[in-house]
Amino acid sequence: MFLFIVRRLLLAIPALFGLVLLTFILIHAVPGDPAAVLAGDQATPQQIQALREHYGFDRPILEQFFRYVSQLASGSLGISYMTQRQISTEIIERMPATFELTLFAMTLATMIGIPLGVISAYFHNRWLDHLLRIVSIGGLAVASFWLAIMLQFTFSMELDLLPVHGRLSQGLNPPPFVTGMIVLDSLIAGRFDLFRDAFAHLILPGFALAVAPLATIMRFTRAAVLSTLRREYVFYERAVGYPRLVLMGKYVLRNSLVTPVTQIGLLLGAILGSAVVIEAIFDWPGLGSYAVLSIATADYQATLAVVLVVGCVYALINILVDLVHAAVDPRILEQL
Amino acid sequence: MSDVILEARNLTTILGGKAGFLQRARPQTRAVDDVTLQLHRGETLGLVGESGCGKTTLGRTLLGLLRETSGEIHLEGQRVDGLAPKAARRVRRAIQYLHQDAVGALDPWWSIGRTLGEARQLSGVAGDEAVIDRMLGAVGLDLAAKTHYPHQLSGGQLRRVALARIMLLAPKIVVLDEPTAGLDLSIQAAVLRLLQDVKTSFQLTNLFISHDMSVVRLMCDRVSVMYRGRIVESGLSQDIFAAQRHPYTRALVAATPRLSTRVPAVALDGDPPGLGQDIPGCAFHPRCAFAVDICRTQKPELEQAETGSNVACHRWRELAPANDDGGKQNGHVSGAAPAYQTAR
Amino acid sequence: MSSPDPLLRIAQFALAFRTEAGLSTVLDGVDLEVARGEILGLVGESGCGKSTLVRAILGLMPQGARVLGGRIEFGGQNLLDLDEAILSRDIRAGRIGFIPQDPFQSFNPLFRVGSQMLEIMRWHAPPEIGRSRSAHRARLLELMERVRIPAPDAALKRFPHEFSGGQLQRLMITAAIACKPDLVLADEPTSALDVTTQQQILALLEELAREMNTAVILVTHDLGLVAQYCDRVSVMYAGQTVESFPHERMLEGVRHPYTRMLLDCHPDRAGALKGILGIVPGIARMPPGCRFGPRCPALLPICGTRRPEPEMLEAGHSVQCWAVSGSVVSKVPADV
Amino acid sequence: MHILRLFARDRAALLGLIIILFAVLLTIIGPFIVPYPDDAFEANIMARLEPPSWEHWFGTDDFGRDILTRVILGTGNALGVAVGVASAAMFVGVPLGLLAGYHGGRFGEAVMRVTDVFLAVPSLILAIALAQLLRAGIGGAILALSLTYWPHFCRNVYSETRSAKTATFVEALESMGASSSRIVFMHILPNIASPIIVRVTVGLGYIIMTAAVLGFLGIGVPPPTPDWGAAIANSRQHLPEAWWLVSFPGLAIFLAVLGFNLLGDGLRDIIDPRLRRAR
Repeated sequence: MFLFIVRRLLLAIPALFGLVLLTFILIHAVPGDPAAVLAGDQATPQQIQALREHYGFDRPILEQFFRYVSQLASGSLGISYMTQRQISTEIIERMPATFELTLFAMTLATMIGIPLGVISAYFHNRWLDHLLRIVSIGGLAVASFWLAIMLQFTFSMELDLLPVHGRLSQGLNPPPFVTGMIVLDSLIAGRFDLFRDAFAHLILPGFALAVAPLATIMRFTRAAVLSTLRREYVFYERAVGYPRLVLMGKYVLRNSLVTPVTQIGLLLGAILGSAVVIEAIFDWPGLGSYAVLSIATADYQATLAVVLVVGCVYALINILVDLVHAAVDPRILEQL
Repeated sequence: MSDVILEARNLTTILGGKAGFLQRARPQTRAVDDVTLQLHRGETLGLVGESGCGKTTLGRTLLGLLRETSGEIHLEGQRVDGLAPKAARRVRRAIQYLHQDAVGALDPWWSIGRTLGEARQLSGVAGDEAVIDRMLGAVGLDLAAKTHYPHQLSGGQLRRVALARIMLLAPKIVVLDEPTAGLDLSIQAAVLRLLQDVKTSFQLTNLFISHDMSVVRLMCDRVSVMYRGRIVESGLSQDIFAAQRHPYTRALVAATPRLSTRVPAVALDGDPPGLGQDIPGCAFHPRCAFAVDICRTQKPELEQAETGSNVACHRWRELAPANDDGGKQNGHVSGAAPAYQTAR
Repeated sequence: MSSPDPLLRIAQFALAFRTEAGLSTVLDGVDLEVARGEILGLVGESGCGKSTLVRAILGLMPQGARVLGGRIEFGGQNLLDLDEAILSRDIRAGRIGFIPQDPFQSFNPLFRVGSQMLEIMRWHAPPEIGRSRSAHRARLLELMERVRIPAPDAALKRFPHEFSGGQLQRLMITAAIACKPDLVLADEPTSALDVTTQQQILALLEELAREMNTAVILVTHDLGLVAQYCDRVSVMYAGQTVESFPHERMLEGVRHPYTRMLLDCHPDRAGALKGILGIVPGIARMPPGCRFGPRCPALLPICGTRRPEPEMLEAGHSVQCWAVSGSVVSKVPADV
Repeated sequence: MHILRLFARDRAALLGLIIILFAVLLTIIGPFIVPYPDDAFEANIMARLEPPSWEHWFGTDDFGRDILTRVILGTGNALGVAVGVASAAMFVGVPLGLLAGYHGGRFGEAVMRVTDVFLAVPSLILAIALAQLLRAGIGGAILALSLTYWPHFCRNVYSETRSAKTATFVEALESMGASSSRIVFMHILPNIASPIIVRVTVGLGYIIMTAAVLGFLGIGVPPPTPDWGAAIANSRQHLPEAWWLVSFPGLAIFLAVLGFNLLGDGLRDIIDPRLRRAR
């Protein structure tokens, strides 16, 4: 098992290195002065010149690449044009907010998606199944950013039920930092008022982000249950008289969850992408809104930093997915 | 010696074992282990054994799809070994292969006519559409089949198309890989009849790979029994079925369901060896009732017994050959007496 | 029919499947009897309905199948009257055991073999074996010893993919007889196995059946197996039983044209390469009357219109063929 | 044709087909039937932010431009970008995946390592980063999306090819001496064409969605060309009063993507190997 983890980490490194290479090439392949590109449109000439020395753009391309990589390796993702602070510190500050949002959305999607998937498989080809399938195909077609705005418009602006943006109402200061996730930290600190307020802020963005993975999990679970029901061992388990409840509840469900569980891991990575837009709409202070901000101010260094960080998180998630898959299905262990 | 059309000398093929980039290496197995074998012109040689004994691997190595690890292959007197699959197939055009999965051997998106046309094109043989029509007739299919697609024909018909296709390549030797596996009795009989007729009318030599001893007894002139990559006993079909010397051959013949004998004593215990475990000495010793110390240490070589059969067992002289009374009523059906028979 | 009160009696059982072309009778008035402790070989070519019949006994019929008529009497009850819940609770595994064709597909890959076998005993173990899990476990270990599974204690904890085909099938036999059923249905139990393993399995099954006085229905397409292991044989063609006879009469005494031609196709027979002209009719286009008519050399005008009644020739030998019952069979040339 | 009969039975797929055909129709005849053709570019401040009415079925945006016109013209751009990206991605991905899948070895490994790089990051984030770096514009957006999606197509074709390569008929052809190019292009390609078509159909919907996100973030198609994403972006400041500004472009995206999803699902069932027998 440990050998497998090491091997997967080793496999992830060339992919990430490739990513660094790709971004480096793109910066240099773009016409115009790389320093200007990196510094961004609003940068002052001095800053561009400072960047040119910093990265040594006048030096041969290979040497520049090694400086770029060594700088990344040393953990410094460059200086943010806007805040003049180390990008890496800013990213670390903002990560917990993104995790809180994405984990909440995934939990929502799983808690609703799997049961609905099982139900629509159980009522195969009857009206409930068709209804749920329309809902799931519709869910996949809804643009999450449009849904976010519509939710914000109806629930916040019109009905004023839920807060329009941010993680906490004005005037409330966050609970002591434990996980960085306000909802959890406030529970740990026993501050239920903070918990209620933070949770209220989380609902709309969380739901907007959860719709697409929810629809996908529903489809995968339905397909998994249906394919399990066609298996020989389910026929055998009926032939030897397993009571219906035991057959469906214990065996068919357990077999059907193998694929959806691995899909949830991959979906976690995918919604990191759509989180970028949702955070921007709800001013959710996570990596996403940071990336959108850096786009607006053409601060390429910040955008690339976010891409690399998300890349690393994505690689870790994929390894985790394989571990979960191995834990769920004993046959996988042998192939690792 | 009669006209030996194909010969293998000390042929060995090792499968698995290549460690991919950071992947765990699959266990190495000697699927074909030091096999020496002759195929005489016009005969049907049976290669028989249970799953995992290497008979299919041997067939594909002789064909050239698999490259042998060591040993020589002589086709019509010329050395043809030591070649990558593509080159090997070009040099060994005289050998063709009929897949066990006849349905899968045809591209589902191509009509039968186009598939056969492609085969004729690949063969480089001159002749027009008529060649295809004649071949369809030879395998008992009507010409209307040409416009059909594989999924519109039955398993039996597809088997005939697959045979017609390789016959268009004008082979001298056809390797038949389990042609009757999984078939019902009536279809099996029709398929065996088809193979018999085609062999006679095109003067073919067949390598008949099967796990079913009763079919081998019916179709083959000579038989080689394989266990764990090695030939443990070989000889004329009548001799082998009349008197088996190697303990494994005895078990195989005894275990084959017969119409006549009632519940036979269990001939063999234990399970066929898994891939990868290397068994010292004679690979059969863990399951052999007659195993002694030498069997556990030294690999037995094929020796010629007085009846002309060869057997690879340290104790074959001491063990009285088992005879098989159940087969009395079976006449040997091998068409024209093959020319080699005189060279006992 | 033969013995006074058979363990199982199937009378004129007819079953239809729903296909695009409407309902088609897959089993057309089947008659079959099994005495206590008797091993019956149910033989026929692919698509003759032998597997469908055996599964129908356990009430395992595909969706949309409809029973057109007939009875399946077992232990004084007509199984067709019982609904799935009663069948599953009272009959399956407890009184009728089941051995599937491919053990690799029939064992659930995600559960240990021990827990799957214990699950069967938990619901169907007879009182004399005891209610407790340890009593069931002891019973399993005793049987596993008997079927020569190496290190049974450790084997219970292993997963299905860690066994060979032969060992798994021995575990299937253990599971089938663990609850001391009166009848075991074996659906082509060895067609996925090698010849030598097949012999071990069938010899073992025959030995255990004799010892426990359990009746067995062995479904197979291999006439050799039936000749060697079965007390009586019943031949089916295209959903109809054509002939049933004690095994002694197998070589010379059979009378139905199809049985005789089928036997002639066996490689052990001299005229083996003749085969049978024509092909088995598809389930949507079943010919009226005797379904072997179109391919039968002894065809009479009546064969195409009415189905022959089953006729008792000698003790335990019944045949359904107009040519035979009208003692016309002698006109059927010997080498037909 | 047999396929059409199968289609007719699957109502959902039929609905998908109708939506897509309608979108294509709009793309072709759109510019001629739009009520206010010049609204694609000029503004007329007078008619600013009018709610839906008989003159402007969908109302007008903050520049007074007729939203119905811009949504219809937007269809053309959205489809154009999607088809452009898909064909570019397939043009690179399919041959690479095909050859890498069939030949494997070092070339196959190399192709897979390169696709790993692009697949190391969620596709939306990569698209955003690339779009920003390539300085947007229609060409930039298409290039950014193509760079993001070719690896997905390549990986799909690679796995389809590898599984098709193990089919018996491929080995039979190899043993008959057929050249590898003949096997790859005349046998493997037709066999994997159907699963690829299903992937591309669903992919088109996904690309439209991503292009809309780029438009929303302002790094997609430059204004004033009509773009659904951009329309939604600049409608935000006028909420909650001008509700129609955001609803109609959003619905357009929803319908277009829904059409491709339904069509893709329907094709998958029709082309499913089990059903292929009924080809």
